[in-house]
Amino acid sequence: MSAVGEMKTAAYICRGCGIGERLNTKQMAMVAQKEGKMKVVREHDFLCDASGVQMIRDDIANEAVTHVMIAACSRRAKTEAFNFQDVPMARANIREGVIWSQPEGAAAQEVTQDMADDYVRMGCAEVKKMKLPAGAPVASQNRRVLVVGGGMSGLTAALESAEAGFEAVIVEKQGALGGWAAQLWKRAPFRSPYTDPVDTGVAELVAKVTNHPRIEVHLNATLAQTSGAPGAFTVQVATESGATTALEVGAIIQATGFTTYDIAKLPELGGGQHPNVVDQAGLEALVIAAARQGVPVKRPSDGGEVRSVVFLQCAGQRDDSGKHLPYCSGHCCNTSIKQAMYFKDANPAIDTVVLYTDLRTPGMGEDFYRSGQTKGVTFTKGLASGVAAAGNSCTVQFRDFILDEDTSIEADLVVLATGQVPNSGVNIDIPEDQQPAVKPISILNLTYRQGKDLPQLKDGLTDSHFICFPYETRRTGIYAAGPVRRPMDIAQATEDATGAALKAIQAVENAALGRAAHPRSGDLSYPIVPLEGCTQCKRCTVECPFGAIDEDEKRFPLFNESRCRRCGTCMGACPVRVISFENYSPDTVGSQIKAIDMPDEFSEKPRILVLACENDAYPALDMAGMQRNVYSAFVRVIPVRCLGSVNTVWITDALNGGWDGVMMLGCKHGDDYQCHFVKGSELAGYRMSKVDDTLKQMGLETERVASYEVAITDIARAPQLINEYVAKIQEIGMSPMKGFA
Amino acid sequence: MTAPIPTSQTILVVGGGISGLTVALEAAECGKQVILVEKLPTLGGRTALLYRYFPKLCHPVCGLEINLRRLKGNRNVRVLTMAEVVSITGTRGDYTATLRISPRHVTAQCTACGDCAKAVSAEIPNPYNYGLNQMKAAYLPHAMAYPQRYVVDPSIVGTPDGEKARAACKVGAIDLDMKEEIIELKVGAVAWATGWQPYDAAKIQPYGYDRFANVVTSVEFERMCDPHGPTGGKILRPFDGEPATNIAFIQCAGSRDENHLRHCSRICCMASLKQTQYVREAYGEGGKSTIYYIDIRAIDRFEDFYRKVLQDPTVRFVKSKVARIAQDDKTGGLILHGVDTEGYHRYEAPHDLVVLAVGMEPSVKGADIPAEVIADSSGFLEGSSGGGIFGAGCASGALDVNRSVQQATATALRAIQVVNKAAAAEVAR
Amino acid sequence: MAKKEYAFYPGCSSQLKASASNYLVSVNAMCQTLDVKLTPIPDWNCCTASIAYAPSSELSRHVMNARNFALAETHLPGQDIVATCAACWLNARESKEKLDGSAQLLADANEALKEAGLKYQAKAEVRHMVEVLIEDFGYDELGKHVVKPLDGIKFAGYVGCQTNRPFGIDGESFENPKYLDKLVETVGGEAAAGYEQKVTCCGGALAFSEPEKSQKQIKDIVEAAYDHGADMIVTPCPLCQANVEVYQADINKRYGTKLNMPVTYYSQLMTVAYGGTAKQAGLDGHIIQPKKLQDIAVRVVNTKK
Amino acid sequence: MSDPNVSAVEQYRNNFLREVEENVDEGQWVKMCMQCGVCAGSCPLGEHWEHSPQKLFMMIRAGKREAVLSTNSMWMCTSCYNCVVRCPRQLPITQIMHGLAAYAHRLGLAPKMQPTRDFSIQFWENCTRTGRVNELRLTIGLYFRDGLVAGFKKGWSMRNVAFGLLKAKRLNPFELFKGHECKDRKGIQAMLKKANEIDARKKRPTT
Repeated sequence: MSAVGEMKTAAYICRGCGIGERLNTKQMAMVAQKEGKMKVVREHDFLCDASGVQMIRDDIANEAVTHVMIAACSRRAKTEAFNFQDVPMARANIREGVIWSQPEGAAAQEVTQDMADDYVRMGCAEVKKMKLPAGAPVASQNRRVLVVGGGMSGLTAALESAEAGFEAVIVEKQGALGGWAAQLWKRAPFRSPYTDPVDTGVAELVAKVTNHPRIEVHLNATLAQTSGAPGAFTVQVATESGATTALEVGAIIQATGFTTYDIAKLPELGGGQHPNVVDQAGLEALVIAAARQGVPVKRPSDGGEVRSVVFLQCAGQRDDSGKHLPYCSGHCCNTSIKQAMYFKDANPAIDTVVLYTDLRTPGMGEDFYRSGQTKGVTFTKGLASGVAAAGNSCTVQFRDFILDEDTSIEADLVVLATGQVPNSGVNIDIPEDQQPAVKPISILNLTYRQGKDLPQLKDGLTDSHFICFPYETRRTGIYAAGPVRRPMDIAQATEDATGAALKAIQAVENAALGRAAHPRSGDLSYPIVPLEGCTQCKRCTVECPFGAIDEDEKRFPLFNESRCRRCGTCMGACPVRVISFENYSPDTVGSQIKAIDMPDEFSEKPRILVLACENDAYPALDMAGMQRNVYSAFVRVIPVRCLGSVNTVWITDALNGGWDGVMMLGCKHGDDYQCHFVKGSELAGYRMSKVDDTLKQMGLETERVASYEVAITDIARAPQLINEYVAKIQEIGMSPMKGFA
Repeated sequence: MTAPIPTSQTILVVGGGISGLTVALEAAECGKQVILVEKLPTLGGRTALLYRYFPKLCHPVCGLEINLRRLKGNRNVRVLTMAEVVSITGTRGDYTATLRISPRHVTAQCTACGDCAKAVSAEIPNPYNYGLNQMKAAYLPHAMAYPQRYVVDPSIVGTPDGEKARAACKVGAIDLDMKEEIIELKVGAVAWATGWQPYDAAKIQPYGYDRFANVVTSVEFERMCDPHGPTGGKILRPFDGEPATNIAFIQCAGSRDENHLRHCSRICCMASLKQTQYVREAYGEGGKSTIYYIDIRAIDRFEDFYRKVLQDPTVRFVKSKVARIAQDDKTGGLILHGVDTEGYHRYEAPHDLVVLAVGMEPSVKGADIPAEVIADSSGFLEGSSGGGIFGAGCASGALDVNRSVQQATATALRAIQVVNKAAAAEVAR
Repeated sequence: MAKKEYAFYPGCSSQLKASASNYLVSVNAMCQTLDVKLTPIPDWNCCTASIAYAPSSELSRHVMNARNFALAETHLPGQDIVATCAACWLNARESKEKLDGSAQLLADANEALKEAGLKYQAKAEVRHMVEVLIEDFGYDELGKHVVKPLDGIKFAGYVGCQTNRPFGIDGESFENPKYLDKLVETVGGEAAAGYEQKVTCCGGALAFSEPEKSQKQIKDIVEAAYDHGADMIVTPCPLCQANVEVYQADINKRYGTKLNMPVTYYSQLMTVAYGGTAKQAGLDGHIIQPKKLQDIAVRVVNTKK
Repeated sequence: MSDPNVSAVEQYRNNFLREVEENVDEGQWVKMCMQCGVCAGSCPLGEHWEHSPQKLFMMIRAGKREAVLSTNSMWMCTSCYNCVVRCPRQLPITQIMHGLAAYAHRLGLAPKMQPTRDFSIQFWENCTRTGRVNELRLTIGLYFRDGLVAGFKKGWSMRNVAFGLLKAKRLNPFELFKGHECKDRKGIQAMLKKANEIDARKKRPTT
């Protein structure tokens, strides 16, 4: 680490990969020195080579260089070589961004050189504004993992955390551990042979948990309040009596499971109409009761012998009428097969029919399906239209899809395979006045400004929106696991809980070092907010996609670093620009915008500012370069953490400074949004709609600011978009604002 | 990047696909030392070869970019590419892994400038497009390849082409004398994330993959639909290169079948549903997709996507396992013979292109690993009896990407538990 | 190569003046060249084919086959049973698998066999002549004996069902078996590539009981042979041969076609290629004359090698 | 001697699946079908089937006893084994079809004058009488199944085939009087008689 105080900047210009042949690197060096005011300026034939890297290291060590600007390849390339942990570094993208995206030959020489010179100017301007992130480790070091819910998922999460050496606390609202799994006679097999129902293993798991030295259990308890941040959560655990105990924890796993769909909502299928029509949970109860007495399962209506059982799959599920659950609960096919086996194993003479539309037994479940057939369970592809129950028997009316007829079967017992309804608490995205009549009870009771519970994705499920990142929640350090996240069976729930335990542990470790969590994992920068100047407009607190910002008693924004994901949405939102990161701020970008050499309006050299999402649009442009997809030399590209971090001041500065247009390339938004910070690109779109008025006031055409959705795969499309936009700007003509800056 | 010294507290991750990457990164971001071993020259695995994911139809390389950024910024992970685990000996907390590292013939000095590829003329079948097209024998696997370093194919070493490549490299990064290396590592736990391979479609004789040009596999079709794939995103009939607009998807091609794979491969239904939307993307109302299926297994939330496709007028569903395919030798057109079992309707349906939704076979074979690892009847790694070797992702079962990552995250914790205990033991000593 | 000996199971259709008598004639000639000794199982009986199922019981059908096995084991110990008829082979092999697979069934069968003074010891292997040619000789060896390559004749290799499914010839696929084509090439003929009807069913017994339903099959089989420019069809199965050959006239009547496609046996091709006469090759046993094959058969060549 | 059909109905009440499992060769496989339909599409005479094998299996599970046993569907089986080798559950479908046909025949429910059924019966009698098939008698037997006139008509329509075969020495008119036969006919008869006794003893369907 260099001595505090004195800043010494250095610029390094690479001549490798054809840069030396294509460009006048001397001139670039001159620019860095004269305009960039770099104290040290060096050129090198092969900068990423050991000798080049050593040269830089020596300067840092011996010349007390504190800030490094590298004009070479893209910031995405050669990261192992250009890896100087102890100084701020800016990288001017001369290879992918200039020589690879510009045509060779004299004709293009001048504008290509302009481009390279500007990127050097921008790099120098940026690095001077950068500080080395110090990181903000949370003071209090709570490393305990809180698990809400003591069912299969919760028990597993707690045990796995404890086995990794961490302390765990379980808060269970029931009087006993085990959850739904404890209500089961047996479970479907989860390893070979996939032939018979197996013991649930709940008792064993409960024993392990209760006897574990590192696990503490609170029964009949709920969370009255949850406040703080990863590494520093404080939860108030309330018992029935109302007494509360405060617990300090580092991370939270919400494993609150599900409630079975109310069969009374399925009267047409006999649900709630007749004792001989039960749901899967109801059947487990009957089987357990019978087993306790050592007798065969009895018919609820009269205790008579059960000779035939019909299982109706997807009861109140996969429903597109809007009346019932739209999704499939995943486990029900295997569960019905398992339950049919209860009967077949006890007495093969009992008829068991599973009525299904699509039998869903993925993976090794296929073996279990076969085993069911071997045991004589009949599988009929059909859909029940109604169940008429009278006396002691039920008549199931159904459409037989194979035999193509409407028909019926008699049964002593009808089992409705209803779905899982997640226990996810309050849907914070619904405004207070639109909340359902029967207000759901909050699970976490978060004191977060943005609401009491985890945001829900869909249908009450607190699942991640990201396929590659199933544990993404919008509340750092709080992870959902098990059926509350997504419908699932026990086998998947235990895997899920184990994964969630890892994420919780990781959150604790991150907080301890002041490191960001996914997707900017490891980032030590965090928002620095001098409150003087803050107008308490609250935009940052409202717009933070992760609910990281609360309000203090004086109604100033209260930042919780370990909840922050470093996207900069708050920075983009702040009208008075008091929010900044050490290495990414209104200034680091603003100064780049101001740094370029702006040609006059007669030069026929328009300048277009491109603000590109660093995760998708920027890599797309890099790869365009790698494939030599040419785009206009009039653009200057600045990568941003997220379009959500784009502050309108950059736009107005650019336009005032004579830029002819501003192009924003961000991720897809809407239902299938791609933005890794959830709302960033959407917010940007919203904010820019406001910019139009500003443009009009400045007497500028609204086309001068445009935003586009660009995917990382738009390797050919992105350059095309740029060229089309540049053409449009040339049509409109040069900005009248030039020369006034 | 300072390379961690392998110890009993190091986690070895075998396989650099999305599951292996996940185990490695999740563990490393918990502060653990990880060695990530990949047999190919690049990380990313099979997901990097997918055009889009179901159900969001987003692009897999987007997640790959994030994971690679996590990797570049993390000093706890050491990556070894073109490296295969030959054997593992020892016990939980104290394993010795023997690795074979094949020569890349390109050193770390490579700047990926591409001059070598320009210089050589020899071409080889492109494995990243399932051999549907050719690529230069000096190549960067794909635009997202990491390490971003070229490979010189052994086939041109010792040929004039090899020399041309060497001469073309301004930074002298090409070393044609590079030899295969065998190295040994001491590690505490192992995550086996070697993924899956598509079932050999030629074995499903009635569908004539080995006889009819216009019968392709789902993984090949995926490449075909990718704008960066062998056909530039055009859906063409291999027989004559004409556009294929009437496309059949045959489910359970190899799966749920005692003659082939006994298990259900889980992903195929969703993959075909997704691919019908590629057809729509390419032809709008002009395209026609027909899915021949036994059961549509759109598990849990995926039901939404199934519903969406059901409402698409360009997509038809036929509940039938196609009996056989016949080819018109003149046109290359295909006739599917079978019976729609919903009410017993025979069909002789003509199609331009048939996509076999091929099943998932675990690629865990090859290496010599301790007996403590238990595999199920299909060869997926079920677990480890008291050991420290764990299956991750598709090596552990037929999983989609989302579940693979979920499972891999769990596996990371299991590995951490092992090395933490090893650490505790060492402290005690 | 040393002489090879097999317990021969000719089957009903191959007997003198039976529907496939010429098959037997050519097989004998072929075996002579290959130095194969076929000793008919003494007093062998019918395999009950695939059609006798309605009035018979499973056991009674297996017993019929077991009798042949027992006879072979007694009189021709240590020799593999070789059938030339596809149905004989399939039914014998199916019985053998059942009997060898179930101690109970075996005991029952032997209890019945006792009445005929026989006992099946589950020793004898059941094989088809094609297996013998491919596995005990191999294409190269078979090719060595060719003195008259069947130049200029294009054969549609019609495999049919029962030498192919459910057991099939080792290493061949059910949908696209190649052994007939390979045999054709071995004797210097041209195999009609991509003959897609090679495993289509000729209708089997139904060609006889339900001609109007099954003749379309035969029509497809023959027409495809024409489409691929074949001069004649070659098959390993006597029922296929009979059905595909004898009904062509009937089909022409029914469908107004002009089918006149000779249908031969692989053994006839080999006999001719090995220098045998038309008579030795049983070429006089056809309703539709395999002209081109007969021409080669009568052509005189110097057989000294 | 009671009507086998009536007693079967009494014995199994409405559980046709169990009846099939206990009385039809390979019947225990019926429950393993997963209704993929590959058998239905693989059958060469498929278009002549009233019900495909997979559908028959479903009908059996649905207890459609009359419909199953009285259909002529399974009599359409040519024993080509296409369905068997393609079935993803490896059901011996050919054998099940034969078994169903045989069972229907035993119960007297098979369609009257079903030609393949008649052929089957004649073939068995023909080949067991002497131990070997007498092709001429078999043919004539089948031709004359619907009476003299029809027989002669049929014979006449096939005269060319007959003459052709005659000329090719593949048909022997004297077979009408004495054809090929096994020496130990007694042994064969005794052995089959015993097989029947064993079947009867084991309450298995007898010949």
